[in-house]
Amino acid sequence: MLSYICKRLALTLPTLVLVSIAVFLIIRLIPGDPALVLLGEGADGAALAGVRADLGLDRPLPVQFVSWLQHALRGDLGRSIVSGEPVAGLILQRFGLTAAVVLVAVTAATLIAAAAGLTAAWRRNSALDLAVVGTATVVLAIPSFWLGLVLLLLFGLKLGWLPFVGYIPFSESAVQALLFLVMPVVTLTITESGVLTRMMRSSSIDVLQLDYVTHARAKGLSERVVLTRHVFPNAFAPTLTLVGLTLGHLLGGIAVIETVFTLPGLGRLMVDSVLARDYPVVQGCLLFTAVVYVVVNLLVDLCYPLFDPRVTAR
Amino acid sequence: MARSSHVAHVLGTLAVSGALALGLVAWQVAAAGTVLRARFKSDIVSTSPGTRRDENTDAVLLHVVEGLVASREDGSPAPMLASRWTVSADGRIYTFTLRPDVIFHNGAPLTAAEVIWSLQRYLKPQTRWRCLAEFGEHGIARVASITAPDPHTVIITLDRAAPMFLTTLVRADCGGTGILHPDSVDADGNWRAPIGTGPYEMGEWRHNQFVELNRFARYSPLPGARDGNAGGKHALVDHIRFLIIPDSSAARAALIRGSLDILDNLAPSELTGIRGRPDLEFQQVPILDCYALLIQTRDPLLSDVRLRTAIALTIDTVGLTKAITWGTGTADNSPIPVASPFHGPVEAHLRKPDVGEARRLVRAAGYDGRAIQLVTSRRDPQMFDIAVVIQAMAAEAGIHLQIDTVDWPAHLSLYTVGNYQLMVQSFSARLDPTLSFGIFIGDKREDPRKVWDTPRSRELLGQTMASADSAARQALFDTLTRDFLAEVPAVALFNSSRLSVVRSNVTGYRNWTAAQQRLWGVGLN
Amino acid sequence: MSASLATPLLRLTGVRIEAVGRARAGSAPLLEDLSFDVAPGEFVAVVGESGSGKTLAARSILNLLPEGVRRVGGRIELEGRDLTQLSGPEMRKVRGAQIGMVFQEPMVSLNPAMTIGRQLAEGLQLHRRLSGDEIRRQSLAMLERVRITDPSRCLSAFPHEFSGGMRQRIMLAAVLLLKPKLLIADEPTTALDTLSQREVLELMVELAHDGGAAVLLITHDLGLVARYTERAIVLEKGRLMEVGTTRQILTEPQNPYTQRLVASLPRGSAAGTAVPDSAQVVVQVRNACIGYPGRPGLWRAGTPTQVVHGVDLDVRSGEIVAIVGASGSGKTTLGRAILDLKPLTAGSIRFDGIELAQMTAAQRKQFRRAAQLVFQDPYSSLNPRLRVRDIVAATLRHADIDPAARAARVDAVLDEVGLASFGDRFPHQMSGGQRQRVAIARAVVSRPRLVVADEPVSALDMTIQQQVLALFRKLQAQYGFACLFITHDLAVVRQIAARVVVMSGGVVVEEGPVPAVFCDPRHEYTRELLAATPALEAAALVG
Amino acid sequence: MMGRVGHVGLNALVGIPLVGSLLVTIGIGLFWMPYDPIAIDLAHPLGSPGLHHWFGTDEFGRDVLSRSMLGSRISVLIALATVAVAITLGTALGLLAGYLRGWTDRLLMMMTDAVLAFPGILLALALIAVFGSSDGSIILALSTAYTPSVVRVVRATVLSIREREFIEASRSVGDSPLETIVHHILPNVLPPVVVLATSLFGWAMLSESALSFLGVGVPPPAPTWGNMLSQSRPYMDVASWLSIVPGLCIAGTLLGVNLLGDALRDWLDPRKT
Repeated sequence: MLSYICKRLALTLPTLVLVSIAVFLIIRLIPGDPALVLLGEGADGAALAGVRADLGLDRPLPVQFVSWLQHALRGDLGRSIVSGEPVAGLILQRFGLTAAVVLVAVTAATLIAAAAGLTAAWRRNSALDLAVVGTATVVLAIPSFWLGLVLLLLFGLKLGWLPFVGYIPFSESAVQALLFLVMPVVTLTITESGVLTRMMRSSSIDVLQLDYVTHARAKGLSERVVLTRHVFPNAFAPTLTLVGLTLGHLLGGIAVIETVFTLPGLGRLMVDSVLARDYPVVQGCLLFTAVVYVVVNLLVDLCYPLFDPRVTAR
Repeated sequence: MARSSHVAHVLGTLAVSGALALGLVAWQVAAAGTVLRARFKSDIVSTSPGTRRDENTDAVLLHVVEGLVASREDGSPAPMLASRWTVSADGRIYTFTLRPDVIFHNGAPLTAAEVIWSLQRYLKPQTRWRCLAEFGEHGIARVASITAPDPHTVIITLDRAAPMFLTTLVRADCGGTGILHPDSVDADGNWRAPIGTGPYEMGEWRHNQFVELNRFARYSPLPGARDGNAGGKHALVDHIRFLIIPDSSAARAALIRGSLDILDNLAPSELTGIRGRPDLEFQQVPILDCYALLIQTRDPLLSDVRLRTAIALTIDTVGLTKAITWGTGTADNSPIPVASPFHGPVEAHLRKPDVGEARRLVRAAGYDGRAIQLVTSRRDPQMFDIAVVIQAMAAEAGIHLQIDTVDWPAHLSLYTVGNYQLMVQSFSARLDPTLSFGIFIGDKREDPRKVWDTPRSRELLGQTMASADSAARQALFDTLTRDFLAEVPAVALFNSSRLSVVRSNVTGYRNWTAAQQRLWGVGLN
Repeated sequence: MSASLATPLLRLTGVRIEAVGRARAGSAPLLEDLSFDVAPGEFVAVVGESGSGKTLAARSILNLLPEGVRRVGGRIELEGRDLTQLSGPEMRKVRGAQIGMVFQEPMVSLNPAMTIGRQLAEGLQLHRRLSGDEIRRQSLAMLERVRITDPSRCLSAFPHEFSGGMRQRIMLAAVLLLKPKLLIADEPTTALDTLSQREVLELMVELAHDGGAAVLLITHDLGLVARYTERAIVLEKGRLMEVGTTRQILTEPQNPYTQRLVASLPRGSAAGTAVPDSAQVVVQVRNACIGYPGRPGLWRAGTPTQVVHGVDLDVRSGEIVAIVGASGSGKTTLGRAILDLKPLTAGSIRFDGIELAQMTAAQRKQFRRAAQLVFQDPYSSLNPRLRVRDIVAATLRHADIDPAARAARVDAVLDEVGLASFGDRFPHQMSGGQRQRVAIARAVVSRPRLVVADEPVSALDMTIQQQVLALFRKLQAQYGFACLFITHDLAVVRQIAARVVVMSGGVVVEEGPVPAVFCDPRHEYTRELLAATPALEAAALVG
Repeated sequence: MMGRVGHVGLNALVGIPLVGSLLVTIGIGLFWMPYDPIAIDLAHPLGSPGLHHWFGTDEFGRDVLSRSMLGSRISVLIALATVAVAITLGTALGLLAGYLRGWTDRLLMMMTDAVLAFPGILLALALIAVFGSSDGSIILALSTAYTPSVVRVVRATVLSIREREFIEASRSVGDSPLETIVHHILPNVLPPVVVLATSLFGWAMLSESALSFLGVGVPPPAPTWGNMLSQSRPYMDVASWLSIVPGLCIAGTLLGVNLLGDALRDWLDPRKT
């Protein structure tokens, strides 16, 4: 098992290096100069050159890259050009929030999808099934930010039940923090549950037609037991893969949702840093998200045998 | 949440990107004593005046440090740490007499030694003082020497006469050339914290959350009323807290709920629902900024003044200003802002839109309908909107503009190298008309940012710098303005207003043309 | 009928099953007026081909009909109690505890996500309410009964760790652990090879006798009926054709359909005609060794696995040679190698005297047309996106004939295989037998000198098998190609081949003319294989 | 099987009118729109829906109905172009990876992994920043983000198909690898790809609107539903129609396309009898 993990991680190293180089080049290909951003419209050439030298941006690109990579390998992602804060700290601080929203939302979406998809498949072609499939299909068609704005308008403004923008760290006030997170989490849950429900329903339909389900029924097991013990684990395995992919992507930042709900999350940090040409932050964030993506997918693969023991036969 | 109906009423505008919560937290953990809470859209970048800076940084530090002189409301220099000064007949030697009663935040008294140390520090290249270039080869003058015949007198000798010397020293982006105690840096010269003489001293700075200033109890204000950055500066509250709230709807919600006292620098569209509330007071002050359409006169197509004029003639400046600033801005085709004392009848002349004439000029110029690129960005909503409106207006005369929306860094880059055909650009407040024209006039080879590169304009601009006489300068500015309208190197569009809203229990808040938040003399009921 | 049985264990009376839904309204029922009895401890077969409704009949007993199918009439009594009147919970008490069911596909009838132990325990917990220790004790004992090595390890293992035969034995264990009065076995061994099939069925008989359970064996294989059951019920297209003792049904079938079914049993002497030794050798295999590359590691290639070890074989022009063996014996691999679809690791294969590995491009082009392949699985061997005409024509893609002649040739071949009007259909619009005809047409359209047929009839029903084999014989006689016929079924061998080669573990264990090998098998493995082929026995019974 | 028949009917029953009305709208928009969708009317900003402007006007007094009509054309064209590029490129690479396997496969998988490891929106953001904001760079950015998923689907399908016996049959009659791919693998890869294309179309449309929402969408004054939505944000309370109209347009179109995709999936299923 350990050697498998090591092998998997080793296989992803080239990917990570590729990602780093790509990020490094792309961000520098974007027109715009961080020094200019810092100094503004009236800055003179000498001051610009000075700031560039301070930031090490006057060195040749390969030198900059190697130096960045060397530091990154030692866990030092450098400091933000804009705020001067260490990038690693910035990322972790923002990631905590994104991770909280994403994990809660994806868990909720998975639970909803598992229950709704399984039930719909079980009562296939009934009114209930139609309702589930219909809702899931409609949900798929709604842009997440539009949904977010509508929720904000409804619950934040018209009804005033929930605080509508901003975020309070848990360390400051747990209750407030939770209240602020309700709408982003709900939005993301709704958005993500559409695909997962459809996936769960179709794999449940496939599993329900298999002999071992009939066999379980032929043993005299009740429908509840048949569904939870025999259908669910097998139908859930493909959904789990999708959950993993979803997690991997969402943990990389939910820029749009964070924008709608003004959450200082990782996605927003990345977008803002691109817009400010804050090279170290962009590089750090993307490297970090790539690692997260790889690790999440690895974790999902490691969880997979829980639902489908055939997979352990590597 | 109890006041949901209020919230609902007021907060429609859901522009988004920030954190109200951070502000609320900051409010909850506020220190004892009275706290005045204002808002910044983004965090400050350093605590060192005039070096690593932006507008917010300037605003904070002007509460903490003071220069020898400070700008009055009208932009003219007034006594601050120097009680008076004299200028030699040749205009080269400035002799400042320091006030005797001033002490630094660390308790040390102000003497000529600190002044000389501070000025020399600014003049060292490694300090990266924003205004160092003004005292270099191409600037207003070089500093020949700084001496102190006695502890209360400082003599600065320049290599040539420089009427702009004091107006430069007071500039906010130069940090007001604030005088610092040498303990502001450590033994190696690295920056620690500003130890100044201002009415407030630097408090806690929590990144992306707030910047706090504490009342400096032993501050002795000048007599008289507040006047720009000069005059009587009174610390009326124990703490000033600038909350970092990027999102304006969050900020407005905070203001309405009472989590914020002052909301400055609103975009016109953000006023929806705030204006006219009884518990809020709305202020609108015209400022010295300038929104303009820059034209690259080196472009083969646009080097033809007829086409440039045609574009200008399609623009209904009044209509555009009204639509884009929601009636808060003032149309102005001259580079000199309406609020400037130099904005006379010549400057007040507005170009009459004339689509028919524009069409004639377009034909005369032989324009074949090819797309002309118009660069803009969304740094503030107005810049983007201007582009959309100009595009639609130009289309009426058959001029095909193609909007290229880039992000702010790219916009700045393009501006800096002059790589565009048309560009919407905004310029922050310039206190002196020379500076306002200086935005446009210059040698393109040396500085590609300049759009107006004619020997005559450069010559006239030089003369405005060398002269100290108001009437003479006015005449020069009038000539420049007429040329500017005729040659169309750019189309000045409007000056906006600084829009702010304060809660009605806030006393003494007043915005001013320099558009920099100024919270001394402001108290709470 | 069956009035002699005083108190039947199971009695079906007038059972009728229909498809539900608008589209099928008014169409014929899937099962019509089915009535039969099963006495306690009796072994009864329900015989029929695909579409006969035999599986639906079995499932309706437990009220486990698939979605979209409904029982609309009739009574199903278990010891006089009408199961159709039971509530859901009451029915669940019957399932498993009184009636057990074994399914066809061992690969999908055990839950892949649960350990064997939990799956065995489930029924016991539900119906017997035993303690954990007792459940474990009984499970172990039962696994031992079905001859699973290391039963305690088996309890914590997952189904995928076992072969098909083992899984089917575990399945039996799981069902019979509850000591049901009736065991319904739905084609329990169709997916297994000859030897495993025998093993599983013998076990089933043994265990059923031990527990006194009656068995309802659902099958299409008359051989199994003859060997294992006392009475048989014959179904065709949802209708009851005939009921009687097994002997009656086999020896004196009354119903025309039953007669046809019985006639499809492999009988008589070898059908294939031997060719003289002087006939030209088309394929000459010498000391062929074939391996598969192993699973490659991160940095190095894997170690190859040898599946064929030094095989010698000659196939002469006009001759049908059968290769017989269990799965994994290397017979399929050898067939692929002869068609140059699989490289040799050692040895040589010559086609018309030319070494395969050293053919020139022109020779290879020639060879590709002269040597054709017919696959086992008519579902996977035909491209589902192509029309039948195009599938057949694809063989001629590299032949130098003009399009008109090509189309004519394709039509002619389709006519020969009895599919003249099927040219525009897609494979999924055809039955299994029809698809296999397409596969044969595809092979013979290029007038090959050699056809390698890899289990071409294993997936077909008995009567269809007969038709396809007859077609194959006809075409072979007509075109005179040499044929290598790969199969696991000795009954088929006897109907088609003149010579047989028996393979086991990658080597040839026995070789000779069909009559000689069948009457006087020399090798132990051949003898086992012959003994385990029930169709031969049934055929002998029929005479 | 019954049920599926019923479902196909329902999917198509709702999907076809939705997509149909979209196409009709685009078609009408080619010849006629109530107003010039680009002309501004600074005298009448934020007009509510009424007789003259059925869907009201925006902050520059432009007719929302006309802008939605033009927006439908642009949004759909961008989504279609994105899908076309991603599908073509992804199918080609997926066929290569799946059929050739070995190092080609490993290299391609590494590259798709690398692209997938980027947060999609950010990749698009960066690419658009590099190439400038234009229809072309949006299509480029979105198709770059989506191609890897196409590669993966195609590759997986090829891997399962290449084990089927008819591939061996193709080889046994002497087909070259290219012939096998074109005649036998491609036709079997297309149905899942067609179904994937309908999903991609939806994702592309959503992403285009998300990019506009973040401020880097299709350059003005061309309206897309996404940038109409994004520009409506400040006026959500005073002019709710500005956000409701494009929001419903996006949702309706995606619903229609997804339903058609479902219908297509059922219709293309070779298992159906």
